[in-house]
Amino acid sequence: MDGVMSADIIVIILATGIRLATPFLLAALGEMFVQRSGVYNLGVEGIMMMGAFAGFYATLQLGTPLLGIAISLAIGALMGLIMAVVSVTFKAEQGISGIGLYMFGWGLSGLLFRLYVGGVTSIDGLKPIAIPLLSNIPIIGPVLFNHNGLVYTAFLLVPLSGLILYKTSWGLNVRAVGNKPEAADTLGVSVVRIRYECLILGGMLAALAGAFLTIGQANMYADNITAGRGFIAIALVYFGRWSPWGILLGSLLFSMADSFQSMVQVLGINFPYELAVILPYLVTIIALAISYGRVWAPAALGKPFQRGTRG
Amino acid sequence: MSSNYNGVFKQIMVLISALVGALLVGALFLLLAKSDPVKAYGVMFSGPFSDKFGITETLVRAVPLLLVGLGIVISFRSGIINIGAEGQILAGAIGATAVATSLPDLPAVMLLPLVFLAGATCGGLWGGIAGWLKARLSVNEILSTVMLNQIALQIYLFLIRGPLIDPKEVSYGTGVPQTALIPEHIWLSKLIPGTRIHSGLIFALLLAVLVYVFLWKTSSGYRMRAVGAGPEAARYAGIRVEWYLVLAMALAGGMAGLAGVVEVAGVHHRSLEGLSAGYGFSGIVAALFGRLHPLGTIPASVLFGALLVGADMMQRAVNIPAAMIMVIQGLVVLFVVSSDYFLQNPDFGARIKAKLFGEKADGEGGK
Amino acid sequence: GTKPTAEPAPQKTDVEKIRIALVLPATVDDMAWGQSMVDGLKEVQKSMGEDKVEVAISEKLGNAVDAGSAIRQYATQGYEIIFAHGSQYQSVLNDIAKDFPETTFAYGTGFATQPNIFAYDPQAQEGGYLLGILAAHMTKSGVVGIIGPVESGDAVKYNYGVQQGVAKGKADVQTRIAYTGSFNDIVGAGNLAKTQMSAGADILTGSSQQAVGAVRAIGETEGNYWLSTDMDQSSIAPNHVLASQVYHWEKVVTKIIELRKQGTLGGQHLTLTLADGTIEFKYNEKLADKVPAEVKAAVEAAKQEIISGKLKVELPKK
Amino acid sequence: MGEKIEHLEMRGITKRFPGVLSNNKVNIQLKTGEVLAILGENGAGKTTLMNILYGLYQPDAGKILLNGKSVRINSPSEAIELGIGMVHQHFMLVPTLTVCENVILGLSKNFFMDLKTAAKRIKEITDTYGLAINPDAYVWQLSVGEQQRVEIVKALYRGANLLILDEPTAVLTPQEANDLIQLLKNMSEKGNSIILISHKLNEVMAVSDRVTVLRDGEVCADVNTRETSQEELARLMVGRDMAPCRREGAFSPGKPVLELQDVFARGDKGTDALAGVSLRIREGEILGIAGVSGNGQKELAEVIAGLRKTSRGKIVLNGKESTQMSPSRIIEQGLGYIPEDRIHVGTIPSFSIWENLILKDHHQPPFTKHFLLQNRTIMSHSSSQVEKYGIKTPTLETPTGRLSGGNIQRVVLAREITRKPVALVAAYPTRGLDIGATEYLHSKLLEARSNGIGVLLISEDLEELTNVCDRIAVLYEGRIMKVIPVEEADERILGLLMAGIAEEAQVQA
Ligand SMILES: Nc1ncnc2c1ncn2[C@@H]1O[C@H](COP(=O)(O)OP(=O)(O)OP(=O)(O)O)[C@@H](O)[C@H]1O
Ligand SMILES: Nc1ncnc2c1ncn2[C@@H]1O[C@H](COP(=O)(O)OP(=O)(O)OP(=O)(O)O)[C@@H](O)[C@H]1O
Ligand SMILES: [Mg+2]
Ligand SMILES: [Mg+2]
Repeated sequence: MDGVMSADIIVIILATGIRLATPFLLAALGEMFVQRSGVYNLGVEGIMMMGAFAGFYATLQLGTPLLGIAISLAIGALMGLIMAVVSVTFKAEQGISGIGLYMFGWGLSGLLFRLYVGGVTSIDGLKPIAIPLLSNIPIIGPVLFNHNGLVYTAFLLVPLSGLILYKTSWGLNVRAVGNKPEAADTLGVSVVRIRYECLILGGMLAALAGAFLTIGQANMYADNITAGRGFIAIALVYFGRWSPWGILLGSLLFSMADSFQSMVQVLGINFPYELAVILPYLVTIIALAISYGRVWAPAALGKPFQRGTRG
Repeated sequence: MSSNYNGVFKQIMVLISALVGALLVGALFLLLAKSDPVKAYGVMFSGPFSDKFGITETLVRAVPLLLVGLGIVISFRSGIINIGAEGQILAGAIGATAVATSLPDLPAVMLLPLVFLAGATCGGLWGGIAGWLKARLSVNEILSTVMLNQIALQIYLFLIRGPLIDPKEVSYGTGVPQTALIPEHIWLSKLIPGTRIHSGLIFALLLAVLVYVFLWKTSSGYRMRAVGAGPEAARYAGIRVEWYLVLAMALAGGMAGLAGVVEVAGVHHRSLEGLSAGYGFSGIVAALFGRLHPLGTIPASVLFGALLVGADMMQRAVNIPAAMIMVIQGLVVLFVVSSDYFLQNPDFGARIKAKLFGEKADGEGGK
Repeated sequence: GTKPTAEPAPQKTDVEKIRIALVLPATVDDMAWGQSMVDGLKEVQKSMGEDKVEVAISEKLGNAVDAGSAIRQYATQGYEIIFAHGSQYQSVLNDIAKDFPETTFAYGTGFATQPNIFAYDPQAQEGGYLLGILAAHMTKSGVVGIIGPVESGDAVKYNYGVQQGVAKGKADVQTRIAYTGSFNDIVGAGNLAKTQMSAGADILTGSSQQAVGAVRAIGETEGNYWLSTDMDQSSIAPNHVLASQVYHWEKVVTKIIELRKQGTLGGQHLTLTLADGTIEFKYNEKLADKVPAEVKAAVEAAKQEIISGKLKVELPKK
Repeated sequence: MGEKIEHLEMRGITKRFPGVLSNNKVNIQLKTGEVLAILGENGAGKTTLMNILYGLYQPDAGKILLNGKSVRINSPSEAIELGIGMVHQHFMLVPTLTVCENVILGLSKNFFMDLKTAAKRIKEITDTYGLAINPDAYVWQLSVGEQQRVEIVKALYRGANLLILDEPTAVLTPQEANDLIQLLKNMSEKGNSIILISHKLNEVMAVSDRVTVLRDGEVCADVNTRETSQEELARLMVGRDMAPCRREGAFSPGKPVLELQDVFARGDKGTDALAGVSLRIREGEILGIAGVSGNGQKELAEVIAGLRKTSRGKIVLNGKESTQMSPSRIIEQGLGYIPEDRIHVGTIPSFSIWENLILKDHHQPPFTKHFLLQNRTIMSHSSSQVEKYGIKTPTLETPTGRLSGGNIQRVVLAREITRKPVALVAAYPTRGLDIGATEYLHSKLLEARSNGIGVLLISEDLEELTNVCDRIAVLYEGRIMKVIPVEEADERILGLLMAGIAEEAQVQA
């Protein structure tokens, strides 16, 4: 046992944390748009699995991870569309629809894997891209600037999402639809259309998060590959109070904690790992409890929109 | 809930259509898996009903589904959504097992009620946490229950491989994570020898009637429904909304906990891995299928139990990957929740027609 | 179907055909526990003839209720030997076996038997011990890493064996154990492997289906090795899997078939050991030259001691 | 943007909802620069008609003619396109957005919003009509009157020259209502057409050029304002003569039933909404609370009902201190309460009429014995209530959410008065009710008074207050400015007090 946390170890924890944050960030930013429009999609986990499989299979067949990404985006859009039909057009209870979508996505990804791959198969996934010069900066260079493209994408999406949400007309529509859909409706903003768009966007980002697991991390596919990450991503949206920067903070905190606990275990410091596994969930509940969720939540969250009903 | 014959008939028709729709889409995936949908569904529907084995297996599933479903009915009617039954089942199971194994010499008349009580209490406490978090700190209960499921699972696994592990597993060195068997005199009696169906079925049916009476015939039930349907008005009328939210979740958790007890006392006779078996989620579907009515949940649980058994049989009969079962379950959930819309919008069919023939209907709809 | 209570006569038709069913908690292609048994059954089918052995498999039956249905259904359909390949099936079998006294049931890991239930029990610690000795000699960094799924059952036995082997091999080599907390989180296992390596481990091992994620992660590095258990995982990373502990299920299956033919329907606790050849210690041929002869000799010596019974690898005590 | 609306005609409009014929062959007409008032009882079909014009509903029959050409209005955006703007009864603003964002919502076709240009145009509009609003303020920070101005700016920004206003003054203070009337006149002079729905006949007389009266979904009169009178309009609407209900009989109050002593309470924004309120209500008296809404009325009612905590002070109800009591204890102690939000607080919309009628007493005999609800007793109780209070409903099982506003209010009133409270708090009980329903409610309050109940009536309608109250207290910024006997109260004095202008008057309850 080395006893001390040397600088090296800290660099490892940080770099790992950044890598681990990526899928949470992608899925949570997507879910943020969905919830901002007034829908919550509990099916993120299922979409991630489908995205993970699609990305993996396309990469396996076509040989290039870039096509894998493209195809998983398309599949994610499709899954988002299903959720939209069920929860927006048919106005179904969103929590339950999400659970349905989760089961469907889990089942279908497993089925397709068995039918078209069957067995542990590796692929050549995304390679890290060291950003010239920047990656040579001592200590923070390797922490920040030696990752694969999806990692950079996820982090770039944070300011981009902020820009879209607060500075564009579409972002204005999303915020209006999520807070007072009947107002948006009377001004000719189609509530249905905005919610469809957000669910599709959210589906694409969730699928991308899944694809990151297969072609950016594991370089293979296995049943239940997401292992609950989708649900954490949803919780992070609440934690981050529906803002991209809050979500960034939450994702980093969460994944740094995870990376830290792995290192603690590896270094043999006596630490019950059951607690380590529970910890993220516990932290999330506590975070939800102290953030008084409702105050910040989009006012119409979870309420299907029907023209002409009283509130 | 409109109770006239016409309304019920219509609801049943809509549900059946939803089921058929789900299966039709499922058939596409069966074709993809290169198996014959007719044969597959043939097995799926005849299997659970064709012999004693199928029927009893269906009922074995229906018992925990009904218990969980009753809890879901209570919670939904009280305006709180319980996705946490998976964890509550485990809490109930482990509580029951702990009591049963630590007091093996108590006579059944004392031990069995104690065991049921312990299970209901543990499940209820676990559910109550989410209720309390919602009532006091406005934590979204859907999220908290999903999280609590994970936490319960980890604690449960820790207990069955640590403190509560069967001492024999340790002495033989196999270390299989499971508790000792509960004393045999409190095993629920089998209703039909040579099958797994046990007296928990009768217990669950009685409880369903009890829940119905509670919700619609008592003042406390009235209060809970009032809290669910109009929390502001309930508070205005002097009803302690927070308390009833916690109570609703505690009762829902208690029901799920009882499902755990029944699984332990009736089926497994100990706590082991995989005990909750997804009943926590399927129970929600069963409750929805039963239109969130305690008595409707009875046939719904049997139907959904048959679906689980049938899908399982189908998988073996036509040899398709097990993942197919989950695909079908997911589709059933999606179709059933969507079907509500058709009950509330009777003119929907007409609108679709209008759309198909190119007329714009009502200025609504995606694109 | 047939009535479940009335015992269907084992189908002793014109061809002497034996019908075997297998129930799996995970998948048939998990590259670990499940797949090793499936491979074993295929092996038996090949050696006895496809027409002599019928095999039916149900997978993903992680919960004992569904597994119970499947086992019962197989029993009613007249399968003669039913393998419930998971420790969690013990209770279910106890319940079912009474109703089908003519059917042979087998499960593992476990010890408790019935007149028609076999329990099988791989001594995972034995192979673990040998792999531990190998690791201790092969590590350059002096750190051996273990990626555990969950701290229970076989995983604990195996890990404990590895630890003892490493300690025996070289006193100053460290073993570091970390758990993912899940049997199937391959991404988590991959990440944990990366953390292990960045913290200094250069030889890694671990059990259950999650481990393939770690194998793949090691496959992407230079100079790190993986030691596999349950089956030979070298197909995932041919240049990185140094050696394996392989379970020869075909031998267990054959033995059960033989015993049944002789009228023993169950009641035995079958262990898998190095001594009876049901556990094999195996080098990856592709990398065999990387292991110095004296290391091989040390491993071989330990193996012989275990086989001869001179050395008993200890089991973890709780 | 289409051509300017010179002439609008809705011809033969019919709209059916399940079980209701909401509009039956309705015709209305409007020329440029004209103000058309639409009158009718609750549920007469006014809002439905306007929603059809604004594209929210499609008529089952009939057509809309703009400048003589038949048009089809499929959605609000098409209505906007044609130059129609609508200010809804319940505001259609997004509270979490700024004024500017609310105004440009749905307009900007560019990728990025251009808030600067928008703010400039908003200023032009507000300058033209003399409306003051800050484009950068968040809507949730604005008063009701300001929010209404935002709604009007929203319509004008979209180039509306036909403006529909659905009960715009129901929630405004008298001052704000006057301002609005001025604004509407100003706008019609500038060549805009206006359709105004209101239950307040004096406003209709003051601003409109013509009046169309609806009854049960049909047009029953279409007259020039100059050729009619308030009395005639009332008769046309209700179908009989109307005389305002006034208190009569001597004022002989008994012992105090509700007393507030120096009560402080925080509002939702965390500041003191009540800052030292002292009041005393006696048996057989109606005490009015006048004041601009938002000066602590809501908090006052909630504090008395135990739904909001006091931070200081003491409340005595029926001889017992109730400051720390739970709502249910306060109900037991004899408080009746008609809340401001009758639909979501006063009733549970999805519950049936009988369930709502026992909302407060479901747990005690005779409705519950041994935890079991006594259905037969409840039903006979409910049907007698429905009869006694004239609640128009098909069955006792009908959910109250399907009733009209007036009938929902009758359900609440029936429940609260039948319980025989010692004190009754009524918050804006006639808001949005038609004159018939208003009259009925007033008569019931007076009946309660003569039965010895002490009533606290919170209202913005000065005419209502002076008609039924014995004394009137004016609430301003959480303080009682003054309590005056009704004989001394006239609109001018009350108006000054409500604006907080009079010299600090001592509480003299
Ligand atoms: N969306 C709807 N669904 C069903 N019925 C409706 C709907 N909207 C209105 N109605 C019915 O149409 C009738 C007319 O309603 P409308 O809203 O037009 O009345 P109103 O004249 O505006 O009344 P008020 O003075 O109370 O505002 C009512 O009887 C009501 O029951
Ligand atoms: N979804 C609906 N279903 C049935 N009736 C409705 C519905 N929406 C509105 N109504 C009816 O429309 C009429 C007018 O509704 P509106 O929204 O104008 O409220 P209101 O009754 O005027 O109450 P208030 O003016 O006090 O808010 C009422 O008679 C009401 O019963
Ligand atoms: Mg109206
Ligand atoms: Mg109205």
